[in-house]
Amino acid sequence: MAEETWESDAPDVSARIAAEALIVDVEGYEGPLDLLLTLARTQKVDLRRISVLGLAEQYLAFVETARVLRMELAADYLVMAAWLAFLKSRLLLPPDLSEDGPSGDELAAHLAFQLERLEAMREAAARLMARDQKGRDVFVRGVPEDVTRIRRVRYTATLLDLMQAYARVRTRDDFRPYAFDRSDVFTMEEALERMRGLIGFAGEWAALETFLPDGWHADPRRRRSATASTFAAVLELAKEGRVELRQADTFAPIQLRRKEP
Amino acid sequence: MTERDPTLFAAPPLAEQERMVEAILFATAEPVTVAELEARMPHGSDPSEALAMLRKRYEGRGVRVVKVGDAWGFRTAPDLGFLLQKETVETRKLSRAAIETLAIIAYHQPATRAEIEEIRGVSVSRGTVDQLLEQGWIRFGRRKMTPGRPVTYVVTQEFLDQFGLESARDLPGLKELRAAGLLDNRPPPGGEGLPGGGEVDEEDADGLGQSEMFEE
Amino acid sequence: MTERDPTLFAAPPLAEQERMVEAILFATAEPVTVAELEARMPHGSDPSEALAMLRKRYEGRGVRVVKVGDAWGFRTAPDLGFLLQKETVETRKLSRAAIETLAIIAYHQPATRAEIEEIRGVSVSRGTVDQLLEQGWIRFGRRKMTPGRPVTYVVTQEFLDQFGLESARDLPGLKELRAAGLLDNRPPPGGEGLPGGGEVDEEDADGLGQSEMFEE
Repeated sequence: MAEETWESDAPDVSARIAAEALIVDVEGYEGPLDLLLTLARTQKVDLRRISVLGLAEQYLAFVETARVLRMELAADYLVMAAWLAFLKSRLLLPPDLSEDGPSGDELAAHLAFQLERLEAMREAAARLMARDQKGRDVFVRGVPEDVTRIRRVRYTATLLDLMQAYARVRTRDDFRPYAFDRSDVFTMEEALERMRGLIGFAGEWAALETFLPDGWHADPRRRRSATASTFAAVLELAKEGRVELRQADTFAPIQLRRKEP
Repeated sequence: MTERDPTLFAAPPLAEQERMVEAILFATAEPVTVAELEARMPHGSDPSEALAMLRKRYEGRGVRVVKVGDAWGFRTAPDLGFLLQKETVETRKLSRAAIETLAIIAYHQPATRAEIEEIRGVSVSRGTVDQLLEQGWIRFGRRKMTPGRPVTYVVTQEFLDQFGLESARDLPGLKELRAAGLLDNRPPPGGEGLPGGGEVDEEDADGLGQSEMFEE
Repeated sequence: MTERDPTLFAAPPLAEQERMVEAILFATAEPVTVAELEARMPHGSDPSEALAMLRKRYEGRGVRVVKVGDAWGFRTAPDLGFLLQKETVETRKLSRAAIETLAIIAYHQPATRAEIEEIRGVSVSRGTVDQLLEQGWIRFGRRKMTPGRPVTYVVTQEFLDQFGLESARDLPGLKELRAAGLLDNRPPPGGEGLPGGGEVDEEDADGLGQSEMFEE
């Protein structure tokens, strides 16, 4: 089918020769769009009036020639060929309204736009490079004098910052921050205060554990902290002569009761 | 902060300010912004005014005061370039791909890689972008607010300096290209890109394109 | 070398030659001799004459044409050299260690390093003191007449200016700070015995709201 295309659609001998000349230079193209643009130029018309159908045929002929000449074309050139074959069929066949997607004309218009845009960018690039360039046409000072940069840092602080800093430093000893999470710490002071309230009710021997506050039994850390502080508080109370302590054996439960005055 | 009291130290006369701007611009190879000039000059100076005077003074001279983006510098007059060719340090020859990519970024900025690929019809090699970045002619712009948030490229002040442009607005033929709709980011019909072109998703295609950068 | 026939190509007008010398001197890295100028300029030029004109033109300007050995170049006018010293000022917040050290010096001056460390409860890094010295807020006071004769630090006039004080004695005392709500007036832990309530968050301590909460 491609062969037929070549036979029947080749516009004329000169185009054929041109196509062969293009082939030799295949390495020189910046991709299929670049090749298309080059082919389009051979139509010698304004890109806006280009025959996209003709262009598609030129391209397909190019690819076919390359095949005949056993030249390897990169995959994207072949993908373009397939797409152009599809476009060609869309352009030639009457529009199928049941089919989704853009019409052949829309696709062709977009291709023409892309070619025109690429050409415009090429021209813009050429104009840009032709400008007077620094270091080629226009020169900067040959001996830039040493511009010493003195980097100075200005720190900001207000009087309020200063005073608060001082206040912070001077009062730090009053409440030295604890390095651990206090929510799991039951302090000796807390235990002591609690035990002072409870001791009056402890007429009978009772295990130390029973005096732990609610919510401090389950979690091991909390239990440990509460036990330690309660024990310390009880020792303090024993020293004051307000409780009696006993322990049946090493590691046996500690029991306590109110010491009658 | 209080060391310079404007009532105590009046700004120097304008002629003196002009000398100062002259000295600063002469000394630096990099263009200097008005803000930088102001920071260096005595308090109360008006570098803009001094610059205008200086620019006029050097009109037609062997060196000129040129504007580069929002900065200023001295450059030799282009017609005298032939005398100075000896100074040229051969800049690495840019590939065709690099030149085209540069032009596309300049005219379409901020431009994503996908947009560049769509226009050129081939993928942009990493080396091309790296070369332009290294040259200091492009830099990363803001990411596009489209799916994937792709990075964008914009041209730099160094680019403007290189090509003698006051701003990206002065790119040759920009108006004509825009009027012809060639800077429009026209999505492929049906969202179906050309093979070989970058895969531009439709969301990407409704980018603001070139107009964005011209907002002050 | 014979391609320029003096009979065919007349030397450019002197004004033009002056422009050329201007551009060459501007763009050349090294000072340029008259012989070098002559070699670069069109045949028949008179660089000496052009140079003399140029030199005159730049008299009193921000840059001058000066002779360096037997060569010529542009140099900044000596009275404007100060402009080329660029000072960039960067504003930064003083670190917590620095402000505390500064506060201690202000309240206790003259203060030795050991005294500062005793009050802060942590050692004072050299960098902190250097920073304050560099900033011009503290200076060395008299050495203390104690064993080792340690150096002391005092605050400077600049410090007083910065903080709007007449003298360091004007700094409010602890009582006034407390009365002003500037002091974190929380009771020490154990006083109230609220589990979890006595922790002092260091950052919180600056908060006025926090201390007000605990005001009796």
